[in-house]
Amino acid sequence: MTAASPPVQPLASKDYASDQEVRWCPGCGDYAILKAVLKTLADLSVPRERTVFVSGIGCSSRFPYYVSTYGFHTIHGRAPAIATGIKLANPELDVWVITGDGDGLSIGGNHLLHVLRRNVNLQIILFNNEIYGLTKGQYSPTSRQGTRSPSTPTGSVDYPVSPGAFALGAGARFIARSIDTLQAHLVSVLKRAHQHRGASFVEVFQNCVVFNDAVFAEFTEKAVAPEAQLQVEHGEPLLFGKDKTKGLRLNPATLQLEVVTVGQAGVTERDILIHDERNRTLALLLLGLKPPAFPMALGVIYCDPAPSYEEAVYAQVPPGASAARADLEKLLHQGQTWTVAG
Amino acid sequence: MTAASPPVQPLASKDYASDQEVRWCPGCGDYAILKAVLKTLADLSVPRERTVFVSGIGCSSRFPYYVSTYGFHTIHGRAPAIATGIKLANPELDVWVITGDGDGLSIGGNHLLHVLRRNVNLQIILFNNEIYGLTKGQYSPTSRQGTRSPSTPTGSVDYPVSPGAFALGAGARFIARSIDTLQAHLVSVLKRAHQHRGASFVEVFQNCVVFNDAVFAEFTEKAVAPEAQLQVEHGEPLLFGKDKTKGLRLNPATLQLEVVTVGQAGVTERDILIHDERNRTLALLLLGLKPPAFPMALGVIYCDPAPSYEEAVYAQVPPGASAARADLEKLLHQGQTWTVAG
Amino acid sequence: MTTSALGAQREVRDHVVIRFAGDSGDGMQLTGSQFTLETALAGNDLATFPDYPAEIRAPAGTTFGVSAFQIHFGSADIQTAGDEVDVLVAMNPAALRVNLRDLRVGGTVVVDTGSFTERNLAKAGYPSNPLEDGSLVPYQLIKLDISKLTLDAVEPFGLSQKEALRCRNMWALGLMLWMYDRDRQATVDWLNRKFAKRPELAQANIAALNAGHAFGETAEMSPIAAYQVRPARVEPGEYRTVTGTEALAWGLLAGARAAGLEKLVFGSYPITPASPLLHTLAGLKAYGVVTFQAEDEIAAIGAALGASYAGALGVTSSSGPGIALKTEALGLAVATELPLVVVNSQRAGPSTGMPTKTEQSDLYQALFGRNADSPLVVLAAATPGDCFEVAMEAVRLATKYMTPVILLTDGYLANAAEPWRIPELASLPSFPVRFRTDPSGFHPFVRDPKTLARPWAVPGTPGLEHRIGGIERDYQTGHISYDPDNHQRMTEVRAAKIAGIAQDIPLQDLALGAPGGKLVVVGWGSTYGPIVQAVRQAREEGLDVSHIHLRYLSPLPRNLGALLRSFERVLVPEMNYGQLVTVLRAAYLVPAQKLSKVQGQPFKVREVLEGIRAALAES
Amino acid sequence: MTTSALGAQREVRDHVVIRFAGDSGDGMQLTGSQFTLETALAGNDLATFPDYPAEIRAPAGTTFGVSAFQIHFGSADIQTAGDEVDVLVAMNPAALRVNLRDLRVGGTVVVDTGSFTERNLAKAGYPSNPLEDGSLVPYQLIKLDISKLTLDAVEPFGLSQKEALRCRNMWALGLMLWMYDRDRQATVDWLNRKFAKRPELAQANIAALNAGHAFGETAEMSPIAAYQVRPARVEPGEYRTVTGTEALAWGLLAGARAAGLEKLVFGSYPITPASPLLHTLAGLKAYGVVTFQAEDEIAAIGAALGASYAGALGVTSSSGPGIALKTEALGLAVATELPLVVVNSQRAGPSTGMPTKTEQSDLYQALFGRNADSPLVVLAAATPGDCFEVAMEAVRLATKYMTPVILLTDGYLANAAEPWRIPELASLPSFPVRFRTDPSGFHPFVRDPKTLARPWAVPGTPGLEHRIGGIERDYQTGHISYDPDNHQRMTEVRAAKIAGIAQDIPLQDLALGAPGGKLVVVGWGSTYGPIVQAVRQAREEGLDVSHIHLRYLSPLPRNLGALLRSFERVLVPEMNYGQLVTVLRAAYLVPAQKLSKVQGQPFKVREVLEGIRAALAES
Ligand SMILES: Cc1ncc(C[n+]2csc(CCOP(=O)(O)OP(=O)(O)O)c2C)c(N)n1
Ligand SMILES: Cc1ncc(C[n+]2csc(CCOP(=O)(O)OP(=O)(O)O)c2C)c(N)n1
Ligand code: SF4
Ligand code: SF4
Ligand SMILES: [Mg+2]
Ligand SMILES: [Mg+2]
Repeated sequence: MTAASPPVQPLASKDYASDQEVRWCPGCGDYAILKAVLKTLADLSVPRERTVFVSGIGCSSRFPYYVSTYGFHTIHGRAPAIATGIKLANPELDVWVITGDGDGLSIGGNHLLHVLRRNVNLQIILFNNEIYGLTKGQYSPTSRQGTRSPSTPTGSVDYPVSPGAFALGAGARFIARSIDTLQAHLVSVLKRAHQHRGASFVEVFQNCVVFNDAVFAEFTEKAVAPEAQLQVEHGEPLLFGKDKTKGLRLNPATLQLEVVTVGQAGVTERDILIHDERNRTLALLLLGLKPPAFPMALGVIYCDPAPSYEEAVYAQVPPGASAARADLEKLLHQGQTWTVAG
Repeated sequence: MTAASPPVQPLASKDYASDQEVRWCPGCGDYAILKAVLKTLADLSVPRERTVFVSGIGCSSRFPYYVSTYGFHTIHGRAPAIATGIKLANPELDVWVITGDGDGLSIGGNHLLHVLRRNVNLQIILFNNEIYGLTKGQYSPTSRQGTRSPSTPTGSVDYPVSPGAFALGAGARFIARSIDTLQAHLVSVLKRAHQHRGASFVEVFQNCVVFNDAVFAEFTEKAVAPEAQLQVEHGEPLLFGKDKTKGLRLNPATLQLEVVTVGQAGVTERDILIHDERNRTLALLLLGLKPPAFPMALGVIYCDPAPSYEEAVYAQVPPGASAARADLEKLLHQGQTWTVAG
Repeated sequence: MTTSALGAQREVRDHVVIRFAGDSGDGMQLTGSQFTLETALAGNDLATFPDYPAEIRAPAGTTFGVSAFQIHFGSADIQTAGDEVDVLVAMNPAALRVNLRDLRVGGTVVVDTGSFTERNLAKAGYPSNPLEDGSLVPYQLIKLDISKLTLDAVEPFGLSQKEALRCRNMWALGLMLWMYDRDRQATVDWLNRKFAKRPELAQANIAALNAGHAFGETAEMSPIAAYQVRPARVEPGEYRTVTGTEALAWGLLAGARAAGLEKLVFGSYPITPASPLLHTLAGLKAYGVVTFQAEDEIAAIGAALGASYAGALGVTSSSGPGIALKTEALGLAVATELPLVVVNSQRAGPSTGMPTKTEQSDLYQALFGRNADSPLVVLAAATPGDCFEVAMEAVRLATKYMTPVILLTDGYLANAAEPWRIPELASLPSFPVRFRTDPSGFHPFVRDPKTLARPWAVPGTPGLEHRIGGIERDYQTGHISYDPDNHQRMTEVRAAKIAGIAQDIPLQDLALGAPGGKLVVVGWGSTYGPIVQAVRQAREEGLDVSHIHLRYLSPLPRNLGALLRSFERVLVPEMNYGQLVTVLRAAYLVPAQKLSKVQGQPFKVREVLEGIRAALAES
Repeated sequence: MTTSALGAQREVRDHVVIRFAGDSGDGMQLTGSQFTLETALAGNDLATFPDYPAEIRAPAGTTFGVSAFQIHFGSADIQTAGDEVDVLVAMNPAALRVNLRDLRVGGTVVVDTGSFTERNLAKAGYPSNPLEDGSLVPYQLIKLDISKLTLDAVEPFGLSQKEALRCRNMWALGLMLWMYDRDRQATVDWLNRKFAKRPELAQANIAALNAGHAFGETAEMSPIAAYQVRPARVEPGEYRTVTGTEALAWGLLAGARAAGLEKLVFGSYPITPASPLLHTLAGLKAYGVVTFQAEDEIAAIGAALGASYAGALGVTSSSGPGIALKTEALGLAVATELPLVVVNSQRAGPSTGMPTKTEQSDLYQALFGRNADSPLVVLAAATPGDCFEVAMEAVRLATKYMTPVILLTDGYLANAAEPWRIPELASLPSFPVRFRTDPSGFHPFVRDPKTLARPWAVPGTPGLEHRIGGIERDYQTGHISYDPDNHQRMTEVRAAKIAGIAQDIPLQDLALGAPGGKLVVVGWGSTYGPIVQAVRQAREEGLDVSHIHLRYLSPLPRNLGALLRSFERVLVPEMNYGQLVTVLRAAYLVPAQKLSKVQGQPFKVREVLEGIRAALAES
């Protein structure tokens, strides 16, 4: 049969949206992230049939229902493990893991550690709203000390974990950050994540209007954004501020970064650190910056590719290996056998 | 009653040993660690009745049976969680968590993350033999790539996790390292860990003679030790080598450490970095050093104390709070009530 | 007929079911709770059933964003939230659409016509306006532009339109309070407390409340019927309303107090519908309660077990999927014989299932859901107030017998409220724990000959230093033992310890009826209400049927077998696919039959009644 | 009496039990395995039972460091590793001390006198030397200085003393091979392969082997009795020995092949006694097997489930405590209706229990150990060879019915070996899977009307893009649904799908006996051997008893109830505290009685026989 295949139409964002009604609270940052992901998929023209979204449980983890690719809404915290199995069964599939600060860093911390360490080739988007949205607002491992929530009426006392620092410690080889409302930036970060071979980890600051509204306002509000955000680009100086005159310099004595102003106190652009996304030390320093003293570092903070887990797994598999065509005869007869005559 | 209390005799190492026969393989590094711990307890004269050893499962986790204090041999990977409960019930208890590279970093990775993040005041000793001893030699998350084991007959493909880097990423505030056979050093490190308020994390390189013999020989063998080990001391220059002429210097361009020799190529002691155990960046750099190109950093690599979790928890508890004496009358009658006449 | 204060005629009703329904953002739960409080204060018996949407805050006006609160109150014993609704208050078209099916024919429906816009009708999926197309003819329709009436009432307070409309619920509440002749003072007080920092909001809400009330009083043009529901005859004493969650939290604390323990350490990880227990206990720091929001359910039970080991009352709580994760650690609690209370607020499954919907399908898991032979105690609470007693009993058994106890509740019990007579403290049981302190002859696993419990030897006690763990222990010394006969003996003694508890619990009684007869209905947990009502009705109809309700599921009461065998038939209604029925058949070889409802909702009285009739018809 | 090659007289024996015992470092497992191989090659039927110490390598010479390997072989059907030992080979005092209790009176004990030093006697806890204090009088004692004889034999090869002494086990093996008239060639070949890189070690070991053999042949001064055990009459065909683990691994692969699946993805986390399955499968990469050593049991089942979702055969494996951790994810497999095989190699519990000891106490967990109503298939293997068939059947049911299947084995089956007739490939079942490819009318939860299975729609297939998850799904569309009636319907269909499998499995047969009669003994799993032997013996004694052995535990075979009811009594021996017995009582209301052994060791034939006699005496 040689039926002509229909002319290929480029797919648009809307073609990647499923027919299911989106059920987040009005105003939730998740809508914006969904929009950015759909745009990313469309811009990259990914084949829907080879794309799988895998999530755990949480408001954020409802995500797969809204994308017209394959989707698996699994159980709380376990998406990385399930995604690893999917990749082992079929490394050709393009897998996105959607998780939250609770799903990925509370119950799912161990799987996140190991999927990053193993460097399974997939994209992980962690929606960080510093709260448990779905279960109605308890504090999460990323909540700041003193967070009042139903489970911490007098304020939380735990030190929060930094998703980026955790990922770095886990051995992640791609760490990026963006903000729900920063559409263009988010799309570009997601494209980089998709392009990266191996596990790419993207933390998105996501506003939960209901239980943790404006918790990131300090650096996401339009008015303060230029001064409070540092959008890093590989090979470019670490400059920020409205006129890009502020920059980061290394203090070699303290091994810390400091904010300086180009043109002041003898500082020139040559004093400003150049972003090197392969530098792990720089990544640690950038990930540790906290407003208001420092800008929040956004963009691809660390990217240092290495062979992926499933590549290495399949490199050990002899070509043509197949269970369906397994030579059982050979297997069952290997070693010592004996024959009893009839 | 005013009975005279018996004269207090200082306890010796042997008084901290239990009456149970020690059942590790002959030659196992665990014996040396046990010896060092017993000596530490004796040197510090810790009260046996207020000391608790809590472990998971593994050869290493048999440890509590051999100490004459309280001991709880729990289940695989969960010792940090159980220890947290012990501290919450009674913050006065002095708790040691004993774990292995499998127990603490494979199944137990999440609990280790959170006990470190919360900064519960206890000591964690991770026996790293880069193998699962008790289950007969499968590779572990710290095993190097290419490790042949019963479960990886053609060599493991995962990238190993670095316990120290993981702890740093998790937010640990005390990270130290030592070697089973380095008795005096190990004892001094354990004392520092004990002294530290908050979660202290000690990785001990431990030789499993049966399943992973000599895996650390590269830096533990007597002959190479001086060149291959860097024993760090707060405030002291990072020098090593037989004559302490080798040292570490920061390359500010690459943000990496480099090995230099004092007296060569114009290098003087003033070029050598001074160890600052409160510096997180330096800690990352030191933890990342790997033989043979670099020495293995040992000792207290990072120590930056902050209030402990249970301190903060109890700071929120009104004084005199007691379930036994709870004012139930008040509790049950608070809010709206009404009376039905008899 | 009686007359209200102003002389309006009030019909007397024995009992009434009202459902408040609106958008998640409309404050229906608060409205229902306040109506409940005023009704309790009026001396009625009552039961409530809050029904939340699955989504946190679904888009306004959609059917899946509808939130409802049902209250059943009356002058006689009220056991369920009611099969059918007498009065439905629908704040928007979606609320009408979702809830109308439960309104009895002839029932009253109050709607806010102001919200029946085209947009809202479309969102609710109404092709035509039900207020106009005749589809509400079977009901008494009360159309009021509550939106506008509220806006008028709150006008003086200068609120934004959005804030002003938020007062609609208070207007509706005011009307309903008038309709059933309830006071408003408690609500006024509550509003003043709630909006202490924004007095204009308090005033506006109070104004709306009063306006709704006044509207009823003065709606002379098209008079609204007014009713009276007389106070219930109940035991004298001081009363309050409690949800199952509150009663449970207080019961656990009362248990720790009765045991003389300094601390209750509660380790939990949030999960619907168990989280409210965490929230409630988190507020009890001043009473010696320490709450720990763990990283996951395993850490939660681990911390609770560690706390028990260290001499506190360790408690953990979750719902089915989270309990699944705890089962390995629960085995450690069985093996090390430490006290521990594990609360399971059951929800619909399998897997994630329907988290906001109730079910009682984790009985198998509670009884059998661990590796190896690992017996423990399983209890179940029957009503919100019963949670208090059962929680105390769980603590008693856990500490006296050094054993984990699973306490089963469910999503319904967790959220439902009922009036509760506050117990006299002196009447509460007391069961002080004696920690072991004497080192002489101490071995951690030497048992009390009567209870078979091992001593509770707490770290910090000089001379009792010892090691315990999950590896099998020697019967005498407690040291690790791989001895074959010892393992047999330990397995037997673990089983005997739990089985022996049957001697220390009450004989099973009948909730209704007497031993012997055609049929006994056996229930457990939150099905108590519908079963007792159904059996009562059946008996009134002259049917030969009794009711047994089990609090103790492991061990079973020692007279249960004889009791069951005294009946010709045994019918077991459960909100699962038949679990207790399996247990009873296996234990007593009685041909018990199941009556299964797996719909995420409590039984209706009618459904149980039909089951009873069918069972009797078969015999 | 027959004569050996050299003319020595050989007594004929029907069957013999030999146990090799020594220090963990003495190579007893290898010795036993080689004896097994040579015995299998000699045409005997056989069963083995390796018994490892709990410690990896406990201090040499201690009792807790003793490792033993028992083999039972004979010329008739052999079903167990034997109740009592006929010949005990004890390489040191500790081995004698630990194992003597199992030697039958009159049995033979071979000791290496060279190891009976004062130090070793003390380590073993012997107050005096048993070789001299008369305590071995009831046995036939063969005292040989095997140490010295070995050192002499290997002298030419220039080994260190330590290495030379490591050949002792081959000397002992040589002697035993002579004693039972076995060949040595397979062992020689194996030694040459094993020490290919150190030929001097191969030669020394072969020399020791030959020396032991020659010693028997020539010990004319104090002649050692020689025996003959004639080949068993078995079905003709090609044979090999298999352990349960090997048969299981190959059966899973054969299942994947029969289903036509490209890949078998095995996710596991090491745990005793399940790890050997991971090790075996890790060696089968060339056959399309991908193994994944996960970070924990949850990730292991997660990855297996993900793999099944993506179109591979997902398999996971563990033992009780690890299975406990998998139960939440197992619920997801039930809810999403994906094929999955979960192997549980059971061990003694509760909690950590006795990891190296066998038990079958996780049946409750398999049947009931999940939250909510979550039915699935449970199968159990009876013998090492049976693992192959049961594994294939597990794959068939998992893929045909889109369901998780739990396959129960235990520590005994995992390690025990038996001769196994290699099946003809053509005789194996074939059950090719058809992935869904047609987009027209596709909904992920629309069921096959006959099997009630949903389609397997694998990512990568154009036009079938869909979303699944653990939230309740609509019966028709598969979309999220909170509809009450839908949940009831889905609960019912999930149950009906599993129950319906009863139509697709064989009717239950009797292992021995016929329907009707006084007593039936019902077993499952690895108790098959002792039960079948005991029932056979009882029947030979003229007792009226039959044997039913269950492979299918959920669903139960459809004729089982009628079968059980045809007997007056039902006796259920289990290596647990009574679990299947509960299931049978509940399902069929038959007064089944338990016969429980919880000692970490298989039943002895005698123990079952006593149980049978007692049961019959009662009636
Ligand atoms: C085993 C288990 N434990 C707990 C829960 C309840 N639960 C669902 S989502 C969630 C936390 C969600 O937080 P996060 O991942 O930050 O997602 P968000 O809702 O904030 O997007 C919890 C605790 C569950 N579903 N399963
Ligand atoms: C839930 C559970 N899973 C698996 C095991 C089996 N297990 C026991 S110890 C161990 C690994 C031990 O490795 P490690 O922590 O490195 O300790 P080591 O023996 O090397 O000291 C495993 C997998 C178990 N006991 N429980
Ligand atoms: S609760 Fe928060 S995170 Fe969840 S949908 Fe609503 S706004 Fe978004
Ligand atoms: S197996 Fe390894 S780690 Fe375990 S006791 Fe033996 S030598 Fe030590
Ligand atoms: Mg969140
Ligand atoms: Mg290890």
